[in-house]
Amino acid sequence: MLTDKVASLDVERIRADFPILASTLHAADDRPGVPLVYLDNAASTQRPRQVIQSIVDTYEKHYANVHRGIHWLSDQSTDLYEESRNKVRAFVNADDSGEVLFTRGTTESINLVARSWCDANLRAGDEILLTEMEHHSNIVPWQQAAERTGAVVRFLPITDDGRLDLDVLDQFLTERTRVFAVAAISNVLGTINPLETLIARAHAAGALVLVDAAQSVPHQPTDVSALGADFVAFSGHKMLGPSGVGVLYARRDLLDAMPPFLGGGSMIRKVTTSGFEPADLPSKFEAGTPPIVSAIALGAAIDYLQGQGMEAIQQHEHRLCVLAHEVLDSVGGVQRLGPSPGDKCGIVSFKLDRVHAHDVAQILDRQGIAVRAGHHCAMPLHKRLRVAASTRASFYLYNTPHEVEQLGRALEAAKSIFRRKS
Amino acid sequence: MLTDKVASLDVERIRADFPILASTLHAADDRPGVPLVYLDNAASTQRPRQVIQSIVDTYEKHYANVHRGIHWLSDQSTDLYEESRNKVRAFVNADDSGEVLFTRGTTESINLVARSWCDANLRAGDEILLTEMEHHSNIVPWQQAAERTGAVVRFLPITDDGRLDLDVLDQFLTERTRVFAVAAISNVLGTINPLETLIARAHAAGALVLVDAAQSVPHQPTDVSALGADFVAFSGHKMLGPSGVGVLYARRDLLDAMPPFLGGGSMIRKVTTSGFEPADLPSKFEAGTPPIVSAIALGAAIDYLQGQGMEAIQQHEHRLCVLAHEVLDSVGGVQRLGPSPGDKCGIVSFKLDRVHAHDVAQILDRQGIAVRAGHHCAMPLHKRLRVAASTRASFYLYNTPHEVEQLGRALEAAKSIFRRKS
Amino acid sequence: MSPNEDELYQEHILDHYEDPFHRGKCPRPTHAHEDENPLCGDVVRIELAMESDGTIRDAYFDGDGCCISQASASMLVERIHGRPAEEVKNFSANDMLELFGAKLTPNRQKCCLLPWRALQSAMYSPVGAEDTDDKS
Amino acid sequence: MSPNEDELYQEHILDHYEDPFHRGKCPRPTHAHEDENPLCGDVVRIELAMESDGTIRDAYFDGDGCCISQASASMLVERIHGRPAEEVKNFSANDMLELFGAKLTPNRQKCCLLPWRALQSAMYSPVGAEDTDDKS
Ligand SMILES: Cc1ncc(COP(=O)(O)O)c(C=O)c1O
Ligand SMILES: Cc1ncc(COP(=O)(O)O)c(C=O)c1O
Repeated sequence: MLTDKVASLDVERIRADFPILASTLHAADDRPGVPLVYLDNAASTQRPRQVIQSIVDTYEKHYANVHRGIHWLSDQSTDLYEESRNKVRAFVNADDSGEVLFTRGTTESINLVARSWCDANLRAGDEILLTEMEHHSNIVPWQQAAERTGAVVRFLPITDDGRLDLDVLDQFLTERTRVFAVAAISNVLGTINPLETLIARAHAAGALVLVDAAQSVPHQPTDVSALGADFVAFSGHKMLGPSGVGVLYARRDLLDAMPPFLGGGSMIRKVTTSGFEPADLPSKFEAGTPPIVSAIALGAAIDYLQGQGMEAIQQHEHRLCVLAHEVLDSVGGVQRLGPSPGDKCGIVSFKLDRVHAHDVAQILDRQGIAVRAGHHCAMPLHKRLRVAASTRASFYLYNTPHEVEQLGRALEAAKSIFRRKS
Repeated sequence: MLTDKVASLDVERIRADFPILASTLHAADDRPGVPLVYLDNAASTQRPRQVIQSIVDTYEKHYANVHRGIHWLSDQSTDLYEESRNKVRAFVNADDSGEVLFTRGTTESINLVARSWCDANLRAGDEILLTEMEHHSNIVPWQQAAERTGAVVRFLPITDDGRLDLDVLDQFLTERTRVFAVAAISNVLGTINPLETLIARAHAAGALVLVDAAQSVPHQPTDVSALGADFVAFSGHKMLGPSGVGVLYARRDLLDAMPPFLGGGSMIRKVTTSGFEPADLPSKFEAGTPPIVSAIALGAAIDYLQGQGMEAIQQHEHRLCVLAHEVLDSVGGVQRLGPSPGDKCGIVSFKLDRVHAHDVAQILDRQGIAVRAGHHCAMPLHKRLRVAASTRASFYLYNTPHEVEQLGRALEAAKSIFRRKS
Repeated sequence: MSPNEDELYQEHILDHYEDPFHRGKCPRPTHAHEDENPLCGDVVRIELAMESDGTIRDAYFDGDGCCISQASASMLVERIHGRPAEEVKNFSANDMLELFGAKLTPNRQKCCLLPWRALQSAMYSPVGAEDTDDKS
Repeated sequence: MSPNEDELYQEHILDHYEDPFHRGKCPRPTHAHEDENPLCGDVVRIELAMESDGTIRDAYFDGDGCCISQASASMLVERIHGRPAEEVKNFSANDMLELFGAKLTPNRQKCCLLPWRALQSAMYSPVGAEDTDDKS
């Protein structure tokens, strides 16, 4: 899948584009502080100056509310907003801009489907299939939908090394299954799930598929048309984009048939005191003033990612992942979660013997290293793995092999703090 | 209500804080272009450099995902995010930060209540009371809730001069009324509604009150505690704040009893494969990654507004409104909508004889003047007024009397274009 | 003032707006349709008298709205008057924008295309069979 | 390294974590309560043997979690051991943070206060009457 023909990233030049990466932490009068090593990218990424500048430019030169306005600024911001939608469309290879909805993020995208599609289509006894490795944002909305409709939520099990257990898929994907919601990539294990197979099997069983692509769209090429997914959700802030904007891609025929979710300005064709008629796509699902400036800046983030090349980014992260596995294994006393690097992306979660995940994170922070500790919004997964909490390092295009090695040294330090008596 | 003790605004200094206000429109090789006159503030406002800088600073120095993180950046962004919540709390004089929820905007705030509260509390035959002057965002969510629950939506009539008809309030506010949703200020008429009276009467009838404060919070002091409102919704982008963030204030006891709206990360205490327990307030209603940077910058907008003084802003807009009425009346052939300046804020909607609202807006735009034309997301109101479309000028702290006079001259020009044959 | 914008309220367009071609009722119409742009409130009704060979013997419009929607209706009716059905059916959205002449933002293109949409529906809406659901 | 952060893993705290005071089961407990911080998975159980006059004759903790929650549990149990009930009930969250000593971010304060929360509930939870709903 990864060919050697892909040009490698010029990481030093990339880093120079991210102002925050030059930060120094914990400086005090008597000490210079330590440089930031940002390894919390699965939670949220940092932004290049190009994205920040896009935000500033919009506010300083082009801002007004979108649509409906008949004046120069309103035309400008409407054009920029719709251009950005078109960039998103091209980035994930959708056919039609009407199938690209701006939301607040993956969570809202999934809730939109769980409210609008489920409430209109599910009956008591219908089944919603999830997996044991889902993020809470791809669990709770379905549990809520099940409560409203009487449908049943089931969880496809995972294997001990953190893959979906395809051997039992047929037991879980039945004629009662109406929708299968699955992460493209697990935010804890890094596992890359076999979407082609899953989607084909689900469609054969008559179920729709929602792909939680929060961890995949930022890190590898995406082609929703080739994939044939029915719904695909992702977040801007995990792909160098601004806070507060995300995307739901969905097939036009599904969106046309679905009732609107939020009601309000822009999503209507007509309102009278006796009712309303919804507008055409995509407006039908974008009630109220959207996150205009964030949506525009998401386009700038996509330009930046495409400038580097999604394949090059994927390959870079793969190398860091391989190195991280080596480094963790050499530390000793580290239990890694998830499969081997061949089947995963640049997310590495682990437990350090005798040291709680929160203490690991805190000790790493002393050395400037930002990682995440806890259940990473995946409690059912941690329960399944019998791990109360884990520490997670997650990489992106601006991380370096040197940073991975720093992680290893910092873990040695953590061990030594807690090994005073052993 | 407006005392002479209030210091007046230093509008020239304020204008210097807004980069976009220095824009020149329609410049071409052979022409210098015209300066921007931005009179579309009821749709969305512009931003001072202090707000833009807050956004840049957060991205360049303090950004990480909020909550859950145990590292330096995450602590910083969490502190800034919660500080901003506390600024909002103080700005509207709520008791408790747990009662201040960040949403995408007024529209999402109202939908949250219409989904969570209505679905849990309304039965067939219950009534939701709105008014004929509501914005679609304060109509459609209730029509949707009525469809789901069997409740009935009723509309309190207005008088011909654009006030709520209090004489018939008792006929509309009955023991069947469960919730009364009303704009503090009409976004078309500018009418300032008598909230104290309305809330007292609604509470006496046993109904909850949601105040759509999208047009009031930005323009006058707000005290939700004194008001006694149950729910108050407003948007950041209408008060110098960034795109993509808004607020729902609600009483703690109501929020505690309401089921969560969106499901996902952060809004849970615990998730298992058999269900979830919601988190405490405010997290319970903030599923997924919130619009972190926008929420922080909303705090900067509040700082800016408070630095000028909300009373001073209100008085300034009142003066512009009085002047605008004079100017419009002197143009001739102008039909103003709404009450006289004593009962309204800085929103002036009108029809120009023989010239369609869209043509008025387009002709004004030629002269750099941004106004809005159409139904302003208030179709039932326009129907009631028997006006297909109107033109709206709306003012904010950075507008000047000179700009209002320019509006008058531009309207004269519009008339002359269309008066060739009369 | 920008030349594009100037163009918009140029003599030619204002002439059509203030002194429209065939505004009113068509005598003995055979086909008719009314369409509206609910977001801006513009309404245009097209009435046609079609020969058995499809020729548009007579064409009228009526309506309410901005200069652009009403002037473009007048231009369109003038343009198709006396033309064969095939030609009218092939008259595209782009042809309409070209006929109008002045450059329009996407927002205002909707106004310009409203009469064209109404005409295209009218071609297939014999009077009597006309759907008058929400217009009556 | 910052002094605040250094403080966090200082000898005193590590001592309590690695060599805790009264970790285990209380012989003949009269009061007990278990609490957890579901968001980070920390669990602390407090068991007390209270005299009829309210004096805490004996106090133990058990649990699972980070250095902060477990060390603070050890410190707290050591602190209240042998003290009168009134004093223990008046022991505030702030007292707990002071007893712990090292400066904590709000995030980690929750860990430090978990044992204190468990203790305050335990004071009102006689064994037998103890609510064991979701712990059994
Ligand atoms: C796999 C996965 N799904 C969903 C989400 C939720 O995304 P957001 O918080 O941006 O809505 C995340 C990130 O937190 C994630 O990693
Ligand atoms: C009175 C009123 N209510 C609601 C809204 C909707 O606000 P938003 O689009 O920010 O959600 C607006 C603004 O458009 C408004 O003026």
